[in-house]
Amino acid sequence: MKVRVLFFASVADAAGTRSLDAELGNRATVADLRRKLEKDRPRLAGRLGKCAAAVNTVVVSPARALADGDEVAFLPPVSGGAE
Amino acid sequence: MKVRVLFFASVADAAGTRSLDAELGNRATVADLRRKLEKDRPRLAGRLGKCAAAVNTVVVSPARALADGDEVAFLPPVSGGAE
Amino acid sequence: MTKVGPGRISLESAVRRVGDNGSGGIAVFLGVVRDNDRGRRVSAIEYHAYPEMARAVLDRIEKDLRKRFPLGGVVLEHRTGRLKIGEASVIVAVSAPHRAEAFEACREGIERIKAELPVWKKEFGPGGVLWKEEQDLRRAKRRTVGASR
Amino acid sequence: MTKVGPGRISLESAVRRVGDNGSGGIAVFLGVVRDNDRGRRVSAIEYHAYPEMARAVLDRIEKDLRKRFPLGGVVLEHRTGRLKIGEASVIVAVSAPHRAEAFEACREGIERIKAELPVWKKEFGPGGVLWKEEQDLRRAKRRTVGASR
Repeated sequence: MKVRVLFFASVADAAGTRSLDAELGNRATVADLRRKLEKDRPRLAGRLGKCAAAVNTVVVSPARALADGDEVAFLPPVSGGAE
Repeated sequence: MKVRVLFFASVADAAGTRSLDAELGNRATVADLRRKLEKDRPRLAGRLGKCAAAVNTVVVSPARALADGDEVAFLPPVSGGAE
Repeated sequence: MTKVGPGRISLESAVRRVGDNGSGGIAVFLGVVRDNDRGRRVSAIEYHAYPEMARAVLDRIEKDLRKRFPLGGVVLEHRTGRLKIGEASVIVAVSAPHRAEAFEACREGIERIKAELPVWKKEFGPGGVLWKEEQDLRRAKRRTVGASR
Repeated sequence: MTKVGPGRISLESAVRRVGDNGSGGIAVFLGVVRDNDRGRRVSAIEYHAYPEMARAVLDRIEKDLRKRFPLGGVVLEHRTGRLKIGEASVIVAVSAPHRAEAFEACREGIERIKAELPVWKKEFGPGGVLWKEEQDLRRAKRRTVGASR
């Protein structure tokens, strides 16, 4: 299956892109996707573990199983507002 | 001595005026002024006792001695703001 | 900055005046005339002040707030005269480095205004014209009578 | 009403939209860009959002606030893009019959936005350009090193 991956802020800088498509085996989880991404892009190592993950805009646990076409976002700690 | 007296809101309606001058004996207190006003204007009876008193814009106790030229305001419970 | 008088309250101007380059949070409370007071219909409200004292009280509140909180700007204003439904009668606007201080100072400002400012309101409605403090007395009496039965 | 995007935040418009004839209190919190962040000088800030999720999060917060408080109107907006010192990045405006509810709902709204909204800021200053979450990590590391000595 194929999922769409989104990166933000410092993690997008480290990834060198704000989005990419990833090919995964059936029954792959968010944790599997994270491992694959950190292997493919060494500069992401240690960074994705500090991110929350959202599937189709909803925050999920690392054990969450993915489905073909899912949008998976890795979210660094947020800093909205102004102070 | 002579003091200036100010009334507000429902108390001004009951007094029939928003201000008047009152003649008092030496060493008269706020409580003395209150009694004199309630005697002179029966519609004020029972009302001034529910008011705070301010002398020259500062809230004082009924025992406060007055001086010639003081401005004495009788303040009904306040209702500033909008809700 | 404090003000008591018949001029309209301008939110935009108040927020511009409290703005400050070191402040990250601006908290504002705006009191507006509602169409009812605990069920009684209201069509307009007249605010009467003891202006000299009201100015002194607002200045004192500003001074105390600045002592208690690290504020950038403070605006405290109360309007007087006849107001229609939806019009603002009072504004408290403060700026502070962080939001917790801004909220606390704003809340304390409006609470003190409600408790201390020598301003009285006359409510106009289909039921007639009534000073607010008189209504409150009547309500208190009704409660007392009810409780003693 | 919620919004995430590059358009300027209008206080006047937000307050007009939350106004409601039955509401006596309007509480507003405005987050503005400060000239410093814990001592570090700042000249501008860029806000980056995950827009689809940010909209869903703001809608959820509005829904929850309306469930918990008797609100008239609610406006939640976060601006994105590059902002100068003094410009507003976020606004929470609510109206309610009484001030206690207005204050509580406004405070809860901004706290949830700060904790949940997928928005990140990049600070520009004489010391360079830094993502906020990276600074926070460095600071945390420095603290840990200091503590272990």
